[in-house]
Amino acid sequence: MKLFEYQAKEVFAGAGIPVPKSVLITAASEIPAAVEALGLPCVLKCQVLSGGRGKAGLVKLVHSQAEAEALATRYFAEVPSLHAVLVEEAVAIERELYLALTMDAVSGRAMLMGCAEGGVEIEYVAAHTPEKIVRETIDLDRGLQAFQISDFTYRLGLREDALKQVGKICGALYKAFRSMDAELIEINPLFLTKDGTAVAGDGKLSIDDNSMHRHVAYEKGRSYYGSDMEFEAAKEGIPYLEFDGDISLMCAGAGLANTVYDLVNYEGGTIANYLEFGGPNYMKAGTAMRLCLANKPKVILIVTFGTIARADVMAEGITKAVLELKPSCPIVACLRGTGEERVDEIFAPIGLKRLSDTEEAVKKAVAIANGRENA
Amino acid sequence: MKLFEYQAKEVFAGAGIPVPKSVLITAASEIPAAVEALGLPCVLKCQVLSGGRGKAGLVKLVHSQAEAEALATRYFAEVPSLHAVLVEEAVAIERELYLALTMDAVSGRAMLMGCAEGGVEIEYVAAHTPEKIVRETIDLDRGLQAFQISDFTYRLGLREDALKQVGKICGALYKAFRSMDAELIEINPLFLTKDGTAVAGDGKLSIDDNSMHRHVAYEKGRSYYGSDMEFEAAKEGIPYLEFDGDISLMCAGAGLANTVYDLVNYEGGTIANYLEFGGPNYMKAGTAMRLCLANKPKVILIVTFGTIARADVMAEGITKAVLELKPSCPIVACLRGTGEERVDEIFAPIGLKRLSDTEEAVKKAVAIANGRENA
Amino acid sequence: MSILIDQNTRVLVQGITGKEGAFWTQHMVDMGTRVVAGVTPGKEGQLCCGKPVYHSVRNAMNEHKADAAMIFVPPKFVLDAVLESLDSGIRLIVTLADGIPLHEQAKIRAAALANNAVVIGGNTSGMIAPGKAMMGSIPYWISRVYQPGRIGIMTRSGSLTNEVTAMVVAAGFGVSSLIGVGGDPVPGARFAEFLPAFEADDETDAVVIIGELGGTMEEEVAEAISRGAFTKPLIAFLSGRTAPAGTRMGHAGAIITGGRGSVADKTQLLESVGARVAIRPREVGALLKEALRERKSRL
Amino acid sequence: MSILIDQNTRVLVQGITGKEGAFWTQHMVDMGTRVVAGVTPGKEGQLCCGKPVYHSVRNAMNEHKADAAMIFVPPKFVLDAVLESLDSGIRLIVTLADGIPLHEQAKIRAAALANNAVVIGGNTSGMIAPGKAMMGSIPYWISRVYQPGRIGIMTRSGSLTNEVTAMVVAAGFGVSSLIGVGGDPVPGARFAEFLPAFEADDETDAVVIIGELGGTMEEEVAEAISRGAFTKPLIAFLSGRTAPAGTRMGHAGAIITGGRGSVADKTQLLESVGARVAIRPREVGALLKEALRERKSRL
Repeated sequence: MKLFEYQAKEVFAGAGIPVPKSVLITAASEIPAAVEALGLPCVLKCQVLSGGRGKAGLVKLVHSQAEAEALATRYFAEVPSLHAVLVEEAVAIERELYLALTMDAVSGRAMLMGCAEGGVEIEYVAAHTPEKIVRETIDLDRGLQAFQISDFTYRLGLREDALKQVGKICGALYKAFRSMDAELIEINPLFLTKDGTAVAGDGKLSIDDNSMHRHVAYEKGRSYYGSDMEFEAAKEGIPYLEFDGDISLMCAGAGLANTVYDLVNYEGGTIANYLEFGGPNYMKAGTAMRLCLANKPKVILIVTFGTIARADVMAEGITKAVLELKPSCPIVACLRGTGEERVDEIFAPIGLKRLSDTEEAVKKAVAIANGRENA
Repeated sequence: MKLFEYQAKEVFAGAGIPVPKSVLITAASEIPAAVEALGLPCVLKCQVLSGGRGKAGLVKLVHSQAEAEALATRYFAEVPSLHAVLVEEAVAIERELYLALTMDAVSGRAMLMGCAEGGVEIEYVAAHTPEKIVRETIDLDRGLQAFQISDFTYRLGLREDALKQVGKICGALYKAFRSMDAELIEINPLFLTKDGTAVAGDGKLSIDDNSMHRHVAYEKGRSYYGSDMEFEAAKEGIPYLEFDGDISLMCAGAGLANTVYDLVNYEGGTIANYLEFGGPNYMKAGTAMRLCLANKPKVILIVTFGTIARADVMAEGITKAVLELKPSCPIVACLRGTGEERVDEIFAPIGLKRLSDTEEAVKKAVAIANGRENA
Repeated sequence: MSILIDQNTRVLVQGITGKEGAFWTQHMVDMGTRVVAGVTPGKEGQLCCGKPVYHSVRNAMNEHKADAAMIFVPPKFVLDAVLESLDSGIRLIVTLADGIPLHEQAKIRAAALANNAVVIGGNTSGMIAPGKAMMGSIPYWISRVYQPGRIGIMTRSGSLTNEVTAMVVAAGFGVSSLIGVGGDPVPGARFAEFLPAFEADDETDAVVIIGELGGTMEEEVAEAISRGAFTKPLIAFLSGRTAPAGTRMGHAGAIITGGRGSVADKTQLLESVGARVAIRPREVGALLKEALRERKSRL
Repeated sequence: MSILIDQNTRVLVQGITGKEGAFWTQHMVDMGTRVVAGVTPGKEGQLCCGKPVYHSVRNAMNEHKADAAMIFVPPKFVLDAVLESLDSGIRLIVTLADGIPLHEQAKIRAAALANNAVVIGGNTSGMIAPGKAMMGSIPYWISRVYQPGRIGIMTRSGSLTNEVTAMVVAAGFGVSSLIGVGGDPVPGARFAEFLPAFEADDETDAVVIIGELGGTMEEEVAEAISRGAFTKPLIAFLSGRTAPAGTRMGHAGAIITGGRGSVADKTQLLESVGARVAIRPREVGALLKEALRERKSRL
């Protein structure tokens, strides 16, 4: 679960990482109070989860209350599903750094990463000048040791007081990483201010989805999702991604779903949505189909090759869903695996014929979507 | 630092280990309120640090308020340096267990120990039926794992609910052991009550002296020591033990001090006190001598063989102390090591002659103490 | 010879009395896997699938020297179960659970490395040496997939494994050993670590890896080939070739981040060291034939 | 040959610029110890005792491949310093500090074991191979104690080491290697672990251990002798023979608990495996002579 910047900064502050003074507003009318509390100039930052907010104009420095009010009004009117704006004091910046923690899959250790150039897109740095990224791996049982922090900050090019301050932040960031079960925690940029202190300019924190039972205070409301349907799917625990195309995928297993996604693209089709109803969701055919139909696809393409997720059980669910939802678009179904021999019989009431070859099914779906074939 | 039972139980309660309801009293006049709060019968437990309180009559069950008042009055009047009595509810006991955590020097791991027979002297069990003691070592970085608790409690002979309850206590005890920097934490006995719950009947907790900077809330007042002089010595950071004999030891280094202690005994002498003024205390000859003189020894025996703790510096301190304190008893001084060649010259003003052989010095001190020789 | 397990491997099942544990243990036994005992705390003395149940792995190991542990416990107990088997000296462990907390995945991986152990999973259906032994929830009865033969298979996926392996079998091949390392971002074991065993296995002619976007497992395979740790033919099928960057495609690890992990990059790396990469599942069979023919002509 | 260190051992000093660090490093250098560099955070680029100072052990190790680390830092930083040297691959470490928190002593010991490293101390004055090298704060200039020779010495004490070693030298012997494992309850290294090296050292004829009440180090020595890991003469002097049970005699580890750790028991065990135990320090020399004579007559 990705947190909003203001939530990440709440975690930072709780861990002892300095953050700018700020006021979170949910309407433009709250600007005067915010400006009074923070002074001018100040920064308005849209609380959205997408990256590249700066480039998209969703973070702006304002110099007057009028300017702030106008900007906030525009943000709340124009930015899709914006629920809050963080108003922050402007910080006098001397230097910017990058600092992040993630998990290193190869070693099974946490990975502390830093770069003496913050603010910029770290992925660009990683791709083009990887030697500028300083790394330190951390044994999770033993924790981040003082000598590691000292060496890491030194390699970042820091000295004396700055080394100590950033070192403290590394320690606090690691504690937050562990206590939040984070997959990623990032300060980019970390400001070194003109008066010699280190302050988190931005904050990203993503909690591991498998650990949410330890973080029940975070409820993932509508504002965390790009669309109503993605929100719906998430509530059902169904992996679901929305796109602009014609073909709704209803597949079992991420790998197979991705393969079908690729094959559809190879064949010149387009994806309306990616949806997995395998694993624990294999009896949720009705919900899955409802989510697909909301995208008004030209065809629903079902591909499975399951074992515990039995083909016959999924066929029963699909049959029931078709009878209930009466989809107006055709369905192409390629079901294999345990119980596959019963599928045709189960499909009989809805007149669906089981295919057994994935490519054949994809080709058929694309042909239908592109108007070259009827169901 | 050894904690009193009531302090150990405060730690237990904070860690989630069930303890009997109790009231701590510092005067017999508080008995009525305690009895009202706890009901009858209840148990009066003298808060002293020495072991074997049961055998010494310092823990007693009382059945009436009058009995309680009489006992408390007697305790406060008769038990040396008693400052508090813990009044506890009486628990209906089904079984007693032993549970403790200490550090295992060989593996560098914590050692969880248990015995299905609690209450008895565990040292007796360890010496005579060691197979009855169940052990589990714990990696300090990784911590106590659930599977270890499950296996440990099973080996203790526990099953079902008792296994789970004692298992929870093991987990909590380990957390307390770590957070308190304990060298020993012990529940003996751990009651399994007739209504099926587990309750800590007694509690021992000893905090590592090298970790006291992390536990500054515990102040080691007079009540923690057996005598005023031991309290004084501790305040000075001087290792000091009081005995009943004639010869005050002032030695540098624990090993050498113990050796001199042995040699005095071999020669038929007796020890008035053990005192180390080596290491960081080698410039505290004055304080050390004052502590010795408080025991009215027949002779003070000084033995050192130091390097950083220079012989000449110690000799200077001794000379100054003798001039100031004017001890009425003779002094035997065997100083070796860095600067030893200057000692005789430094001792000149007080007429003391440096010896250079430990056994010779011991023999001389014993002879003086036993009246066979003058200084 | 298969790698890791065969009909002689003595398997201990942790969580044997649970619904999933009992169901799949029975299948493992039915297929011929040598299950020697099970563990469920509090159920010592019972029988399950005809096997004695013990309170703890230590108790079980006192009676049965098991070589491998099969773990059927819920995700949040997996770390403890893995540490318990490691504590008793077991150095081959399979865990299926989908949903192990990330930081515990990492601790499992670190513990595996520290103990020189192989921990396969989580988020997998396990591994199989068709006709010999199976640890996990693999539908060995689907004969158009789990046909014994001479091709080693390693996979990050579930259903896609069936899809691709069926293509291998359709091309006339069979499977020597199939290992599902699982779809978690920090799996206990990684593709490249099994290459030396496949290299040494005289019943394996070639290896197929079923990978996907994200992570570095395929890159590590390329690296292992480039340093000569594996010289037999290797065919890869990688899903997510057309996936948009920065979007997590199903598996938590299936995401292109920091410009790394794209299928295009993985393909280029693998091909640069002589591996063949199938664009579609159906090409795997043809590439296998081609690679084996070429190797034969070279030998 | 001495064990562990000699004039060729490349020593790195952690905490070199501190008062104690600079003082004893100079002594180490004066005696001939090959100190190659020092470490003090924030002081990279300085010189101390003529040696280059680095910010971190990693930085120092990039320039100087050290074999051993000498740690002069306050007690609460010792664990970190030990882990830092271990992290850089150093496997011989000496730390003197008295006052390391017990739980950190344990972590140091566990880290030493996990890394197959030797960590000597804390609460010791270190070790010396007289005439060759010294790591610590040992007064090598006291010639009636630190006389080169053919007797290995291991000790839990400080001043008592001078007392007993002076007796060894007075009897006409000298010291090959002297190792102070320190007086902490959980030292980083233990007597018995050095016996194989003394056994193999052709410049050591016999070993003297200077032990005390409490703990199990002397018992482990007896155990090592009984299983044949050490066959040369071994003489022990143990302090605290008349100490009352349950009283902590100076060192935190010097206490008889649970009926274990008495000097009487240790003596009995050691004598049962053929070691000789001196009751008084002055007897050590005579026992050494006797043992060496006996061994010679047997060979």
